Amino acid sequence: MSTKPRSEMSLGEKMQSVPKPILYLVLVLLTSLPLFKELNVPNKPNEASEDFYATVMAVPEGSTILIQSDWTGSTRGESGGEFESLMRILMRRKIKFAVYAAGDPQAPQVVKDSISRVNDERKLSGQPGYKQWDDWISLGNLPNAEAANQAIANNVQTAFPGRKAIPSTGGSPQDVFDSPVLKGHTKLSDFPLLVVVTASNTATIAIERYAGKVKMAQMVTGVMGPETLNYYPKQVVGLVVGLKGVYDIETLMEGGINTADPHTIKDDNGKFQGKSVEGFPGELNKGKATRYYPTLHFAFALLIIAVLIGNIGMFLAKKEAGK
Amino acid sequence: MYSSLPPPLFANLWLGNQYRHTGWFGIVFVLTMVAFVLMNIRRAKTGRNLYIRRIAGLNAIDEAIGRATEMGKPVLMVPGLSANLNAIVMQALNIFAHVTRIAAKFSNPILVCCNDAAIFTVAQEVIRDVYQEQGIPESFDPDSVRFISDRQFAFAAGVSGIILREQTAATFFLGEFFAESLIFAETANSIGAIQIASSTQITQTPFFIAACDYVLIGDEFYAASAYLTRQPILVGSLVGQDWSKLLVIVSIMVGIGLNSFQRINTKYDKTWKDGQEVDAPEHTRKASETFTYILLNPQTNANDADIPAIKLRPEDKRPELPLNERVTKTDAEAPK
Amino acid sequence: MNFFLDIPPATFWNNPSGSNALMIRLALALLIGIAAIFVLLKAPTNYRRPIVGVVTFLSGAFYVMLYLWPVAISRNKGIDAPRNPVEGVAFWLDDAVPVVANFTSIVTAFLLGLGVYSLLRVHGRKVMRKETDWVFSVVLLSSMVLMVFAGYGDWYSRLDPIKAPALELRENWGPINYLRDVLFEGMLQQMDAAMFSLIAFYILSAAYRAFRVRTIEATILLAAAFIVMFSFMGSVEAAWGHMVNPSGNIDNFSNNFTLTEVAKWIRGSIQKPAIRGIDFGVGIGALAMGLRLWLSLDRTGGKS
Amino acid sequence: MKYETIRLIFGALATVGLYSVLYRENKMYRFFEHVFLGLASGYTLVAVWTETLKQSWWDPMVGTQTENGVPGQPGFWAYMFLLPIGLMGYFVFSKKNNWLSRIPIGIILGLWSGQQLQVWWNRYGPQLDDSLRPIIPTSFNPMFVPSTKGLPKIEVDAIKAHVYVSTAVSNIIFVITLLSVLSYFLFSFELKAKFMQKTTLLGRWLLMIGFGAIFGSTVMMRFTLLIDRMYFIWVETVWQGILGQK
Repeated sequence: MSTKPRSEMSLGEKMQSVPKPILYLVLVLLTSLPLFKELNVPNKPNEASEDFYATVMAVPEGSTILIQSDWTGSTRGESGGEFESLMRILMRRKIKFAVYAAGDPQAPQVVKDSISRVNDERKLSGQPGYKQWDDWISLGNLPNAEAANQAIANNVQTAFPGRKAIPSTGGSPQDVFDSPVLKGHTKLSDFPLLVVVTASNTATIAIERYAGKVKMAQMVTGVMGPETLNYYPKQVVGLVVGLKGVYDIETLMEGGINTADPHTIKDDNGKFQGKSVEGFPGELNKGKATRYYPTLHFAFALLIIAVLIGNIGMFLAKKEAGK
Repeated sequence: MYSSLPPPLFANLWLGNQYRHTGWFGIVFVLTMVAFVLMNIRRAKTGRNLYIRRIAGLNAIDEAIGRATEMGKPVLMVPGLSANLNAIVMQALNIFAHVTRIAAKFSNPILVCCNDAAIFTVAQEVIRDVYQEQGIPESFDPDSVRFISDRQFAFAAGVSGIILREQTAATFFLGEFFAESLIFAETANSIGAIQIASSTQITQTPFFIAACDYVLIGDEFYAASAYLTRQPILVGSLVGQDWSKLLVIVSIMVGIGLNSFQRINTKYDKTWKDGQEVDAPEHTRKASETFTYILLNPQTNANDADIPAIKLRPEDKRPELPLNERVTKTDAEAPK
Repeated sequence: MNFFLDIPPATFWNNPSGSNALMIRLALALLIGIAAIFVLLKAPTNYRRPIVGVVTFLSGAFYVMLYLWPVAISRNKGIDAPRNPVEGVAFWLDDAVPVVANFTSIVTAFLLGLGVYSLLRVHGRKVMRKETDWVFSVVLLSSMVLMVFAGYGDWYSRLDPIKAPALELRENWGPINYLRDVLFEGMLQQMDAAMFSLIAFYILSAAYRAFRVRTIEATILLAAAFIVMFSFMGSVEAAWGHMVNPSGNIDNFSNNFTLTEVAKWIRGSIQKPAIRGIDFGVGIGALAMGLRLWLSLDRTGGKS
Repeated sequence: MKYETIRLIFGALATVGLYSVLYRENKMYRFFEHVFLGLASGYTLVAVWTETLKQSWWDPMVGTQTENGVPGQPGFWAYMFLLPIGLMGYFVFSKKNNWLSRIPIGIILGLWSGQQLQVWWNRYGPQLDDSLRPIIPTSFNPMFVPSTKGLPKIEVDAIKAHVYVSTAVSNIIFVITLLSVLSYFLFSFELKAKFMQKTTLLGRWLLMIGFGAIFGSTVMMRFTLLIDRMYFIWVETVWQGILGQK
């Protein structure tokens, strides 16, 4: 950073020292304005997202899966979209779920809010609502992720002692493990799938502690993608990473994993199987990602241009110095 | 998968083959590394002086503190945002103890910001020890070690506030940093402080690289205290860690060799099908049929009794508790 | 009277809730504990390190044992009796895990007072001495008190298991619930998000300042970053894809050069092993450090 | 004005207040920073009881009464011993007996350290396994992984059982990266040998590619959160909240 007044600077130096406030202002504009305009962006879902979608779609209807949800308002942008798209799929396929948080006391409340939001949009489109106790259960929060996962891996029921909820039929609160959702579920292997929706390193902790005791899929934020990718597909069968991942899922919910995809496999009777999975065409599949993804382009563009300007400036300055 | 498994190793060790669920190999591997570390600590204690290569970031510590002393501004240290007290924090505090020692010599003000009560407690302890050991306990200000907040971004806001108001001249961010890493780094950078940083969260390293003057990558962080203090115990354990890394390297090389060799060979051998041996259909080995795969993918679910390999034999059947002694699920809560 | 009442057998370790026996034992336990503190206060200096060492070792030993001891397979919890001592221990460990698992968070919770004490001291002093910005210390302390008040008030109003469900609906809220909602949902959560999103700005300025193609390393880093970012930009990705592979048939060899494929390849073949390489080292470092702490080999503070 | 709107406005104000630090450190930021810290520590003081001690200490210790048909649980009094242990931490400020505070610390550290043996293998064992990749192709024709377009499953399996030249090459690069990075982090060996120096240099370069890729995907997330904030301020608060548009 040169210290002389801008007036005396050469073009090269100017280009290298654009004042921060200006950069920031441009960023604000570029991330605000496009939000008011519907834009359509082509998309090619990546493998990890496809595997996630296929895994969730392969869970038999009516069975109960376990969800660990460790995100709060601060990562609403990514985790919120992830969780809601997951909810949409589960509710449409009538898959029951028990959701718990490992570490963050607010997570359960955030989850409840987002479930009720999805529920409302279902009611609007005339579908039946998803009832607590009958269709899903909140197991609340366990302090300290390491300990929590250690205990759950050991035995799910004893890990959540004295958790009670009011049956949908009303009356006094009863043990959640007597609910239609969790009846007869005691160990991790009783659940066909565990989905970890997280914005923190509880993703890794879960992998460390559960160690293949249950089939695990994860929905993580963009920043955790690279690290979590280490565990895909060995320890994590399906992986949704950040906004792009959510956009993938929303795309897949619309079109399914296309049977016209050359990579789909026919079995001996020529029936499509393997990766081909149907979607929910026509239903409300577009969520946060569809809204944000186009705007992301402008932010990226700004970053790239800023870096380019800086470098061009550097070369110009070098040239001038050479003269 | 189970059908292609050889008869279980350690099959009748104690009751049934319990080690099948963790796999004996993993345990042996870990214990070997443990042995390496302990062995080398012993070696180092017996006075053999062991070599450590130069680590760039660490030579900058003195420079940074010197700069702070010139400017008479405080040195800021943050031992990461670990959820609770663990070895990473302790490691960071070990390094900070060294930093404090130098700062104390020049009677330079320091600031340690903690995000957890337990971490705060240890930090108090460690930093005070340093001053006592330097023979100037009176110049230790208990308020120089602070608990800011245990909420990630409140902590971030608080610390960057401190950085901006105290105009810290040198900042040390060592330990477990997450998203907030760049908030600290850029704030400190904007006031032109010298920064030495490292995060055990690898995903944060690029941001420290972008914004800090010196970055310890990966386990240079663990090497640091050994490098700085040359304590035999630390040096020894560092050598032990290197041996363990070599163990990993070697086993990867061997494994790859084995794998590649097995994959190019056609498979004629027997497999296990519901308990007895049968001829396997001839084909090139699939990944799941290589020795390494079988070695490294033991049956991981101890609870699952449906797997023939670990189903209890009739004679293994457990007696049942008399009814009046049966316990409810909640009794597992009992401290035994 | 409920015949199906499902109370565990009374052992030495537990008594029915609210019974005098329980109260007496609780009191005794507390007394013994406090007595222990006074005994420890008298402990001669040269015993201190060993005492701490033993405590640390024992608490670590539990998990080490849990790892190394053969696990009881397909145990029917609460019904099966152990077949022999080995399995007896396995059962004991199995049952003890959920208890021990909570110790860390409980003990840390008790320590919280120290943290709060530090806060109060730093800011209390500022207010007392009217140091610069003491007003803001007042702001901090008062908003803290407010949150505590609202938080516990809200919690208390939800204690009753019968009334609690009603409070799910906002109509039934009292002022305390509203206050808590504004402070927590309205402000705290939003401030979290705000601080978090600040990073976006810092990334921009850091990238603009630092990402210059001066060295080979910087150039490599930059190139990789750009490819990945472009691969996230659906439109760019599509345009480029159309250029290298017009037919769009992913069986064409040229399909390997679409941004998605290239980025995928970089992640799979370079980023993944690179991170893994570092990660192995970090993991081993943690293992060694953990070992030294467990056996109290370290002199904390790294005294030289 | 609706309650939701008021809540939204509070949030928006706080957000803008914190953003103001981007221009320079100012009174407004200082105010919201301290509000933030106050609320956060206040919340911690609430959560420590309602979220931690109540459910994992108090309830199991005193047990629960049988109420409206829900069987009660007995109390396990031994939990009480944890309280004095916690109290020992408070000796940290005492000049003479601060060593007592090392006992609770010792317990916490011990519990953490003890888990590391198990954790190491759970976390890195599978990664080790995944790193053992065949580097000798089993089929040179075709050189690349052939398409499995509409093939019967058996043939697909047959195709997948092979290692193709392209796969082998990628695997070789994978392995070279992994090993050179690993060797970059060897500290106790003098890198006299030219070869070793070359490897570690290569290791560093490959690391940079890795970091670049990480940077790319992290940037995505950070920007997303900013976009979400902007959505919160402009759309949710101003557009829908204050202006009451849909």
